[in-house]
Amino acid sequence: MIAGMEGLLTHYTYIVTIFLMVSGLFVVIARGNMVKKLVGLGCFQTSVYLLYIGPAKILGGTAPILAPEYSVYSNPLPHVLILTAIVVGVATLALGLALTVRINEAYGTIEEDEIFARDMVEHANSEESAS
Amino acid sequence: MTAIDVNPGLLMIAAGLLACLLPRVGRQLLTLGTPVAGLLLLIATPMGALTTLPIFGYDLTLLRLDGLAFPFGIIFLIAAFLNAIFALHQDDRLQDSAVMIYGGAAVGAVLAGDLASLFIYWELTAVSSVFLILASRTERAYSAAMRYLVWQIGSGVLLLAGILLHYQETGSMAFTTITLGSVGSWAIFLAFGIKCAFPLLHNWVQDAYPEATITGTVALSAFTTKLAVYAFARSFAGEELLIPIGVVMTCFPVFFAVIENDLRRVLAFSLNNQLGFMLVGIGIGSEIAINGAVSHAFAHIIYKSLLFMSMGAVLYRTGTVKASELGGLYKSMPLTTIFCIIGALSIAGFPLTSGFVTKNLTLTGAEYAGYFWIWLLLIFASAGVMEHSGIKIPFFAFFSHDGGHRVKEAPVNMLIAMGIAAGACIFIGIFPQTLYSILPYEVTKSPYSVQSVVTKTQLLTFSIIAFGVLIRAGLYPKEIPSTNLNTDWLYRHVGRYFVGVLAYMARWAWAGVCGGWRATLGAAHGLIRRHYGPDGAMGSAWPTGQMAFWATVMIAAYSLIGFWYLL
Amino acid sequence: MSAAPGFELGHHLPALQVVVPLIGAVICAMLRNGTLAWGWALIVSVLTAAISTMLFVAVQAGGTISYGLGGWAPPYGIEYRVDLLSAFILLIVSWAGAIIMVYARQSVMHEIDAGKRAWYYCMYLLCLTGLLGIAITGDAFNAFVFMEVSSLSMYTLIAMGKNRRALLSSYQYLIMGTIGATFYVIGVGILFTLTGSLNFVDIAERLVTMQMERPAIAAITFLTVGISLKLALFPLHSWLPNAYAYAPSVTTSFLAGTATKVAIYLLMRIFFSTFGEAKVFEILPTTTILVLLSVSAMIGASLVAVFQDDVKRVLAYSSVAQVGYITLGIALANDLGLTSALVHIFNHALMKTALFLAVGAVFLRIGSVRLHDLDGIGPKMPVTMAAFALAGFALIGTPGTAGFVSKYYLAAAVIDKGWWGLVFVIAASSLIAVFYVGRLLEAIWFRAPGALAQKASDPPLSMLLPIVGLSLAVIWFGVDTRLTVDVAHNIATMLLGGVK
Amino acid sequence: MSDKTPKDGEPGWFERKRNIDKVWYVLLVFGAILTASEFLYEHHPHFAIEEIPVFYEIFGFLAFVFIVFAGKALRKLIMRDEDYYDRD
Repeated sequence: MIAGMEGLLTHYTYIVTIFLMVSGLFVVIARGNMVKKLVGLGCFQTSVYLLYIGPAKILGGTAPILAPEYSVYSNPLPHVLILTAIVVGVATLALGLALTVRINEAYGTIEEDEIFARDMVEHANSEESAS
Repeated sequence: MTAIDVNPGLLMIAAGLLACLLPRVGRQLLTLGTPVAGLLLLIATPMGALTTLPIFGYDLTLLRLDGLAFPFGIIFLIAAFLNAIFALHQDDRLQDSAVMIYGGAAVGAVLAGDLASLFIYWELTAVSSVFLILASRTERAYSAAMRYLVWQIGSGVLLLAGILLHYQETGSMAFTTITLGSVGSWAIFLAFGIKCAFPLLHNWVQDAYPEATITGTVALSAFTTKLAVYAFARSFAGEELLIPIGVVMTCFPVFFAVIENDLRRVLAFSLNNQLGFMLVGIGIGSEIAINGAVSHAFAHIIYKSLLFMSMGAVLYRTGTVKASELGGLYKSMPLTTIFCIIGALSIAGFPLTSGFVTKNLTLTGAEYAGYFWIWLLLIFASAGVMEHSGIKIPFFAFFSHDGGHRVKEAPVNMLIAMGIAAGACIFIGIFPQTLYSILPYEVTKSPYSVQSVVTKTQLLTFSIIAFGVLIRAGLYPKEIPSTNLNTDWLYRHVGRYFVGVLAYMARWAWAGVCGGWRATLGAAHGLIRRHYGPDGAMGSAWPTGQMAFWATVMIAAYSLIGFWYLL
Repeated sequence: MSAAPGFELGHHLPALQVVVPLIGAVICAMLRNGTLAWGWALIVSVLTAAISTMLFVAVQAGGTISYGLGGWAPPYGIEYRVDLLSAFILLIVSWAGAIIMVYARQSVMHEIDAGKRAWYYCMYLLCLTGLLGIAITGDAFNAFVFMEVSSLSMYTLIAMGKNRRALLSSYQYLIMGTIGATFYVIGVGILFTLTGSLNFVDIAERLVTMQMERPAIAAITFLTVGISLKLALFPLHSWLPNAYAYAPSVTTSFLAGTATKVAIYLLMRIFFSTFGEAKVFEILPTTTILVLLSVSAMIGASLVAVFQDDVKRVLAYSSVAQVGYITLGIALANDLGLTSALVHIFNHALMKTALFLAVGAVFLRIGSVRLHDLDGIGPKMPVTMAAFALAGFALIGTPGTAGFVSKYYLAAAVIDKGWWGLVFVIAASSLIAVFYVGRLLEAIWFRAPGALAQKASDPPLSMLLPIVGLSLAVIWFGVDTRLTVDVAHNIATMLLGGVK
Repeated sequence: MSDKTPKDGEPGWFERKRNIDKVWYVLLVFGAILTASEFLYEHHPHFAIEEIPVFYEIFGFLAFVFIVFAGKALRKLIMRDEDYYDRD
């Protein structure tokens, strides 16, 4: 039990990662508001950044800049990767928000259930006019 | 591969594909010209020709011509030609094309030397022929076509399974003699059996053929079942199981045919009965019996086409082929009447017609082999043929009481097609040697011994006298508009409640499409539609949250299973 | 390989494969004029297709090509690695891209506003870049980046649909696609912490010596589910039907022909050449899970397709079902199964593209793809609809068409395993396909034409040619299986012998 | 063609009782001749049953009658209205 607790505490970055991941996913699932969904998605993606960066950090290590006074460095590769991932995340978020704006223009709402309802009405109307 | 060794079936299929793009005149030229070209090609191909093509990792035998394949190839091409003439009056792109592909697939299958090619052609006959039923463009025909398709595809699936198993067991893909025993061979046997309309598997014939178009039925009657007969002759010659099956097939349809009102359906029953004769011949398996089966198939295609053509002409002019609504047409359609009678005499097997010289071989085969009961039942069935095809068809359509139809004679092209077919029936009857010379085995005896002529005539004449007696005594059953139950009742009625299988779903789905909502109120359909329809859980648009939820469920489930396995 | 003395173009084909469409996309965006941009995009996509063909020929002749990007030798630098599998996928994607581009001009003119056309082609080329990049790269993280390049541009391509529902579909696809990509990148991250490498080959070598422990299983889990989202494996398919249905016709065709196929490629790469089938299929119950999901897709999605009244949705659900055939082949994890999966990737790309292109032509003529608007349209646009019928028959698996070849091998693979029940599932699924295709063909060819269908006619030649060409190819590859089956067989052998 | 079509109400040749009787008697006479001819040629029976005199005549007649009556009986069992399958 104690060992388990200790394991959890020493791996607290994982706990934060998992918490972010699950809460992000939960927001995506549970919230009907499209902007909130995107916020959830952002949390979810951020958890990945932690997942990469966490293990890469070495206690007492510095940024990997060659200098005579330092001998312990953090692994630079994950940082680089995550820099890329952040860019991707920003792009995704931007596109998502842009889509939300367009949806708001087209439907007058960004609540998903209302959008479904409006589509249903439109569908029924077109059926009527067709028959 | 020399230039000449091309499977004429492929020629027909190619022409059929081309036909759907051409204007009417071009199509007519193609439908008439291609069978003739195919005939010339087939005759020019040397006997024993063998063309193989390495593909799919083994050798496909594209063309194999021998004594058994030759007569079938010839008659299929002739049938395609007759059908082309018969169809000249109509302008239907779909049917012109489908008939050629259908006939081509049948010819191709006959000339194919391996089971893989056979399967391909087998399925092609199914898929192309269904259009001839669909082309009626009625709701009834759609449903019938779908039931037909289920049977045909079922046969194809069974055949494929059988072929694969057979290949696994024997390592051979050759389309040649197969011994019944393994699961694979039984699957192939049954697949052939469905297409040959075995008893209890027969009902698709009577269900679908009468719903096809006027010209479509003629083509349907010629190819599908005879292809199955060929397949049996090729793979199961001498398989004694075929004898009882064949005998049952000759006998049971005659009772149904007596009371059937739709004359094209009567002919469909008669088709079944005729197939029985052929199967018995194949089952006996002696040289003379195989000759009997092959020549019977040959002659049968001609006279059955002739009969379907004459009924088609009647349908074309009067709009019905119900015995209860017809009668007296000999006045308005005298030539059609004569041709129909020639066809009826042929199918009944009167001397001097093709039916006599071919059926005689099978009967002689049974006599030589000493199968008394088989022989007796065949004789009995011959009387039955006389009843439903020999008398019933011409009598109720053209004589009987006047049905009040005042119509014109059939169109010229139909008369020509019927005339050629009728001429061929009599020609083969008078000069049997012309047909005998292309049979797989040599025929030494003439069918015209005094005894066989006299006894057969006695049999048939007294059948007619019996008919006369019954009708004069008022004992002959009246023609009543009705539906007569058959095995399709199992899947069209009982099964609707008890066996929720795909066949119904198909029917319902299709009926639904065709707007026939009344017919679609079935429980299974409702259930499926409730879940899979546009408003069902499966078919409707999902909210994003739901999608994401499933992704989470998948991750959770997959992780749990993974860790479970590691424990 | 890298830093070859003297710049030889031939050596740099792998880089060019991605760089050409990438640069092309940027230039495309600058052109601003729709027709000009189309011309340029056509040149670029044909060039891309030519490069992939050269690569394919080179790989067939000389084996795997490894290319260190920027002169950095793998595994430290990013490696472009073209083996037969990559080359096969590159070939499919780039040719689909080129053929659809021929078709695109008229359709895009009809469906996209004038000001946006150049952007559309730009996005198209970017998407092509991303898809090709996934297939060519040997680096797991690089694959993620390309995945996002292709996805982000694909969301845009979908959102350009006229119907406002295109926006919602695009949004949903964005959410799901991002979740999928993030799952994938989580999996890659776990693999990276486990092995310290991102190079597929390198990871595979390091994994060989390791026990299958929890992190490895977690990695497989995230990678599999992430990619399954992208390839629309049942029940993660739900983004697909709307995305297909409301996107512009060109997008739909492109999406159907390429995007899911590339995801399947990635799955194969992970399963067979990174972990090896021993780890994925013997230690884990992957086969059972995949078979169950595939079967659900084959039956369930096909049933849904029967009831749809929008032709594009029918075909979209059919795509979900067809993906089931492919994943079933993968799940079998034997030689025949993989062969059938690969063959079906090719054949399905062929016939679905043909079908969607034909539907696009209908949309161009009558502005609707509702089934009852298509009543009796067959005789009005005979060539298009004949091609549609051919491809439809292939979808059913009619012998003599490409669809039959795939199903034949799939059935053989299932029988090889001795799983008879699955033969019937395949048969049942084909039977349902008969209904949904038959329903379309029935309406198209046998009904009396409605008001809209009356005025339809065959589309312009530039649209007609790709449709007819593809549908003839469907027949061609139903008979001549050298390109498909033989290559697929070699790839299967390679994949199964890949990780020792 | 149409000028050959008989006018309505006027029975055709085959509809007059006299003519039908003619056909019927011709048939009976033909049957009688056939029966007589049985005794004019040498028989080569394959089965014992064929040695029964006038076997084929009796068999043909009885078979026909049996089929017709069996069909009538069958009707009781399986006949339904014409639109049986169309109703639900």
